[in-house]
Amino acid sequence: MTTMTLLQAVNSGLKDIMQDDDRVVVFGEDVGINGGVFRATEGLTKQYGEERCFDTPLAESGIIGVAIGMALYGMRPVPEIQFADFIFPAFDQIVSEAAKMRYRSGGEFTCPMVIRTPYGGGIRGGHYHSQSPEAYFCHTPGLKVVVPSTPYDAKGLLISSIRDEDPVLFLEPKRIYRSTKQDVPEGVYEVPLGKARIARAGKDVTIVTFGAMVSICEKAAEDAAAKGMDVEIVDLRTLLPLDEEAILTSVAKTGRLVVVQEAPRFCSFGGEISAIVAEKAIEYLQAPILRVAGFDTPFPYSLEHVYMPDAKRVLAAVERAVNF
Amino acid sequence: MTTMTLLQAVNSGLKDIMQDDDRVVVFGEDVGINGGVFRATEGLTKQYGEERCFDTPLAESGIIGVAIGMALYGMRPVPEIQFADFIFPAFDQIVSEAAKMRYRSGGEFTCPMVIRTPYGGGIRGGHYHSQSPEAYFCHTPGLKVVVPSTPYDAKGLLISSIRDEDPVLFLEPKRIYRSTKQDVPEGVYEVPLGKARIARAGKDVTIVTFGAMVSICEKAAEDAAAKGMDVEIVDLRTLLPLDEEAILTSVAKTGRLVVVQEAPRFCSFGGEISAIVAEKAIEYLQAPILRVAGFDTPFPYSLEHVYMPDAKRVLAAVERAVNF
Amino acid sequence: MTPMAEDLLSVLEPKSAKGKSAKIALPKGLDRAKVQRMYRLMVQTRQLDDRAMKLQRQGRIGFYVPSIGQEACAVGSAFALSDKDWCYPSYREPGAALAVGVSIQAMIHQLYGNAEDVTKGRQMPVHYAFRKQRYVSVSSPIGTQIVQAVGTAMAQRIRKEKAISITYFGDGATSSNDFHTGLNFAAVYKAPTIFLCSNNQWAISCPLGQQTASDTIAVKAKAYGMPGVRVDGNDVLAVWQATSEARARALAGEGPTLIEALTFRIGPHSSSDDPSRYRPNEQLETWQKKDPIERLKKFMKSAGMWTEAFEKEVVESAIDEVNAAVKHAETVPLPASSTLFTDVYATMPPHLVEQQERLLALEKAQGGAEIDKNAAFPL
Amino acid sequence: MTPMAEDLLSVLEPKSAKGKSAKIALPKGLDRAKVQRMYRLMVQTRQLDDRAMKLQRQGRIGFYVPSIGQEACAVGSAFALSDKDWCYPSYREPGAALAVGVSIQAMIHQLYGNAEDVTKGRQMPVHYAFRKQRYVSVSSPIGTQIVQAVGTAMAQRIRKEKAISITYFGDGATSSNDFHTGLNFAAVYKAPTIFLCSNNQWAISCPLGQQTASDTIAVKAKAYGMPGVRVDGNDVLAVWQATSEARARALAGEGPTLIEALTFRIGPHSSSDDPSRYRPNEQLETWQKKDPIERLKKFMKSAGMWTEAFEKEVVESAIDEVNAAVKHAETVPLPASSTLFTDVYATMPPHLVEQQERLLALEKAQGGAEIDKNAAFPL
Ligand SMILES: Cc1ncc(C[n+]2csc(CCOP(=O)(O)OP(=O)(O)O)c2C)c(N)n1
Ligand SMILES: Cc1ncc(C[n+]2csc(CCOP(=O)(O)OP(=O)(O)O)c2C)c(N)n1
Ligand SMILES: [Mg+2]
Ligand SMILES: [Mg+2]
Repeated sequence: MTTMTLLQAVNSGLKDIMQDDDRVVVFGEDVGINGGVFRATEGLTKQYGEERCFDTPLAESGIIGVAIGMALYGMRPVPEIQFADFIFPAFDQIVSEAAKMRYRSGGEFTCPMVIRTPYGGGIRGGHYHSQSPEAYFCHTPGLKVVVPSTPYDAKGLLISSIRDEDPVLFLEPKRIYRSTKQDVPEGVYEVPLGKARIARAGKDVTIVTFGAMVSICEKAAEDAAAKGMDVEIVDLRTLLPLDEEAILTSVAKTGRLVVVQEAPRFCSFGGEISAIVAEKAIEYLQAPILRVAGFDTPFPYSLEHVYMPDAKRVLAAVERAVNF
Repeated sequence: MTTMTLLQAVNSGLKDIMQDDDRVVVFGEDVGINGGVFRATEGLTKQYGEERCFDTPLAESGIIGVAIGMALYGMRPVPEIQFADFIFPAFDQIVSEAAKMRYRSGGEFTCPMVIRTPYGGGIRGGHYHSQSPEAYFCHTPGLKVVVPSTPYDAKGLLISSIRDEDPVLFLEPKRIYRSTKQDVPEGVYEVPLGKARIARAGKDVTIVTFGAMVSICEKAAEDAAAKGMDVEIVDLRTLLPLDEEAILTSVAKTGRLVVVQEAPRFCSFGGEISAIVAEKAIEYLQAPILRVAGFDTPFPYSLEHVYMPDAKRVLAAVERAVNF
Repeated sequence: MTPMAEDLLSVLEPKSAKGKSAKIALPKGLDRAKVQRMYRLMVQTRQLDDRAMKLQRQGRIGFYVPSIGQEACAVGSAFALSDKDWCYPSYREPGAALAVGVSIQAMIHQLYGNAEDVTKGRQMPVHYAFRKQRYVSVSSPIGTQIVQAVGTAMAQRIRKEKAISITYFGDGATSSNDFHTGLNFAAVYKAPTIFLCSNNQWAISCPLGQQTASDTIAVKAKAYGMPGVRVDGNDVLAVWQATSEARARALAGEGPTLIEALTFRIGPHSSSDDPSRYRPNEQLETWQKKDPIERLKKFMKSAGMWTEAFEKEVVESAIDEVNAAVKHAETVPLPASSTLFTDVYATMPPHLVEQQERLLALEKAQGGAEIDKNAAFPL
Repeated sequence: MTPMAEDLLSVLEPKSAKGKSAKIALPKGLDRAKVQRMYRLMVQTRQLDDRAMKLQRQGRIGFYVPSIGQEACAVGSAFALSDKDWCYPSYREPGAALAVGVSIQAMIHQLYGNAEDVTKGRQMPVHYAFRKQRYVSVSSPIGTQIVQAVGTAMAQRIRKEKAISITYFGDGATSSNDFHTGLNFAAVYKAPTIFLCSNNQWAISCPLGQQTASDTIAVKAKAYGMPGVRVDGNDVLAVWQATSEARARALAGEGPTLIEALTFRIGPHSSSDDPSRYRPNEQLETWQKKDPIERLKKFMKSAGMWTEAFEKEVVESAIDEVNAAVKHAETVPLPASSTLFTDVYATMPPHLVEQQERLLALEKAQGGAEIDKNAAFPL
């Protein structure tokens, strides 16, 4: 066990899986000598050589297209997109190609790869260094979408993702890259995909969330507790495929649901959570399903702190649900 | 008044608005001499010359990028994407640029343009000539998303979209391009954006839908009527910004909601409808909110007829809602 | 339109130093049997195309993309591959599939999208995928395969395999993002990739001059610091030679090559297209005279590699094989509804299990969905 | 790294036919006043950059991208524009903004993202947008502006306006999809566009050789059938000349030009970057000797266009203007919370009205959100 930040856990996961599996190759912009702009790939080129960790030209569609070709061949590419906001030039390769390869070829060709990318706000990165684009990918059958919220999960989920037989988008909440530390095992270990985690047990309201919002919700839950409301927090960890059971079990218990995400609200991932519960657990509901989300605007710069859901806004929703 | 198909109405709308507004320019792959692979732009080059309707190289990101530059300058570009499935190479230009231009520049630059593209299944087009990608765009603040379901609306909504000051994605349900005719006025007229239409009034269940699914739902509603269930159909016409009021009013009346769409279900546009109702009208609901949608798989070829929601599946949902 | 440039590699119409026509010299590495084999592959391709277009017109299959007139590009190049090489085709290279060993039956099952189609009826006709032959799943979106081929080549190099990847695309595809990215990545990493552009001078209704302002496609290689070669695409021997040379360079660690095979699309873009709307007839007639099968036949005759009996056997066996395959394919049912849900992931996740169960229950209760008889591509 | 090629257009270091250095000849169209004006613009740019980097280090602004060493590329080219031309910059052309008439105060408000910033604090520092000067909103995603500039140029042609568009980007951006598409569209339509690539030889930590295998950027023009020109990017007069010539060609209907301005990024990529991690020091030192301001100064001295008094006035007035602008900007508050919701659309739709109302009500009830003091770019 070593105490690590989430960022160090990612780096450790990459190091250990590259040792474990020589099919794993890491590449992207500035991931080599520079170790990535956040240093998530620090030391990999040195340890494993330039064939296994290397820089690419500035073209996300190239990075992902090349990863697909490698995956089809039998490697386990782990491309990095420098910021999730820059994934869109590769959107076609991801949604039209990687996601559909297994299906369209009847299983003849498969595309196991993990696209790592830092996402989310809270770092004063403005418009194009802050977005949470999970909804685009969650609406794409054939992809898996994974978001850790703790160092331990980050490493374990990353290793599980790399070992998975399908393409995974691995969204790293950059706001909490260095904010907390946790004991993380040395060597490879797995945290299974498709399984949520109860980050906090409670009986009055369920909060479903993920990524950097987990700690915001934990803060809100404490404030709620001070006001006598007992909040349960479901940290999804995998958004697709979703652990519906965990959500439905919790809602059946609490009868109230607040969904919290950073991304804009309209047509978002959080809406799917509401929709599932409104279809499958409506009879348990004692209050409207509330969402706390980014506003339906592009991500701002100066007013980031106003834009992003904070503990206050989460608490306000919890109160609304409880007092309905 | 002339009796027209939806396709002819689109063509007529383009012809009339080009006459009315010399800032309107149409371009895309095969839209010139060939008149578009569906013939939606037939005759435009002949009537307005090659500067106002012309073919482009095979690059959707180029088509949209160029349209943005024209719009910024003061033209009203109406680019065509040959099939909605091929819009993804242009995804970055649409979501990172067109959608955010007004906001990020504080209103200094604006991007009025209409991206026309045929979408949806039912033409035996398989994987890449059948998709319904509205969710990706509805999750993108700054865009408007419009889907007609009748010839009259197609022309009127298209003209309103072209006159709108913001970028609009205009999704044309190609399955019904030629399936029915309707009286359509000559000359320019508008059908306002952001306003739904009650395609059928009823009191037992609300169906919220749009595009080619409207006629499927009408068929299901007839079958339901035969079984004594009175279905109301809300044809959204504009998906973003959404006419929430129309939905909530209908649900307040019927107490039951079925959402119908062709796109895969997970994290889709239909989920947003559920979420809004589960937040704002849960007290009216007498049944779970049900969704009839494409399955969460890529779009198939041989089994298209099994994949796509048909009247049977819609009816089954209506019955489930009523009998809950 | 595009003139035949001076520097066009040709075997069947060689020019002497003085520009006069010279004696045909079979490229090193080819022999009688191989030439005959290429001839057969081209004939098979033509027969398959002919028949498939008819099946489409008869409503027996839903869609087709013929490659008539372009057989030499696909066959000549794929015939130069070894059985470790990977092939990333577009939709217009059935000849390449045949050349790398795919059976006509397998292809025809795919056209029917039936239960014996290895791709399980998941894609429109001609979107083949054959893992055994490393013939990668054809995609509709233009250009996407180009950069993927580079990834495979990079992996081959990392794995120190003596193999290359080849990717096929049209002149229209040179405008795509992935053309740029693919060539750039390949050159930077000296990936063992061959980029084979079948420049048939049209992208549906758009002529080459509306696609690019460059004089040739081959010159685009300069932007990436890689060699660009221009070859007579209706000359199967020249295509074989150019590909073989590029392959040797790639294996020697000298990196990728862009090959422009100048050819012409004799037929429509696809079964949905009507070229008379946009294409001048004279251009078609000029190119019909350069039919790649006829040209090779003429050479083979002169070289004593062709007899009437050989011709008869080649053509008839091709027709027979196609006929038998069609006959069999039509006896095979569509895939079962349950297959809709497999292969989305390696393991079916709970939400798909649920959707599958619900569909099968509905089918059991009310009967299956009906095929929409009005649906035809495109509407 | 990239050697200075023989065919590099230079004014300040002209070579005679024999390769010996020759007398400097002021390009036609330039005079003393104009040269002095360009000098002033470069000095202003440098002063702005210097101060802004310090403000960032002091935590007074959140981020900055310096253009130190590259002032000649932006200033020389933008100085060649007329007041109908459109400019599509990247983040590294503050000098172009100044050259087309943007005020230092307006730029500094943007760095603070305050209530007087015309872009309302919506983007990170250096992402300027000035409608009046047709200086189009800078985007972070690399390359997107390239193809947009072509659209504007196409519109200018349709409107028969005697004007062009120019777009700026780096060597890294030549790998982007939009570089390819932009140049291809421009060439096909003969759009009056100038593509100005400031080849500073690095894309963050990636040297040019990892970006492309071509010898130069200029050669990439060949792929599109357009002229490619290579110019000494630290020679403001040469950049001015190359741009003016390209502009004249564009206005004459001869289409676009790719200009590669060979230069060097003296500073870090941005305030978040530490070039000592990856960049050899010798390269930096070589290029520091070619400082574009010093080089122009040397020429101006020899040509009698420079005096100590002139220098003093230029530098001091630049510093004063920057100081005054900073001082004022720091008195201006952040934009109001309500502005979060404007400019998403021309008219605020109901769901945004609702979100705005709810936020303002919450703020009223509980006070506004707090700024996260730990947030810094990048984390
Ligand atoms: C990204 C994308 N855009 C548009 C299309 C529609 N489309 C199919 S084939 C084609 C033309 C392709 O031309 P070319 O690359 O020259 O190949 P050819 O058909 O001539 O063999 C077009 C525009 C597509 N399949 N993919
Ligand atoms: C699409 C995209 N990918 C990645 C980035 C991150 N990024 C910002 S600047 C940069 C390097 C740009 O290099 P170059 O084009 O040479 O311009 P320079 O910074 O040298 O002026 C990168 C990779 C981005 N902004 N956009
Ligand atoms: Mg072609
Ligand atoms: Mg650079």
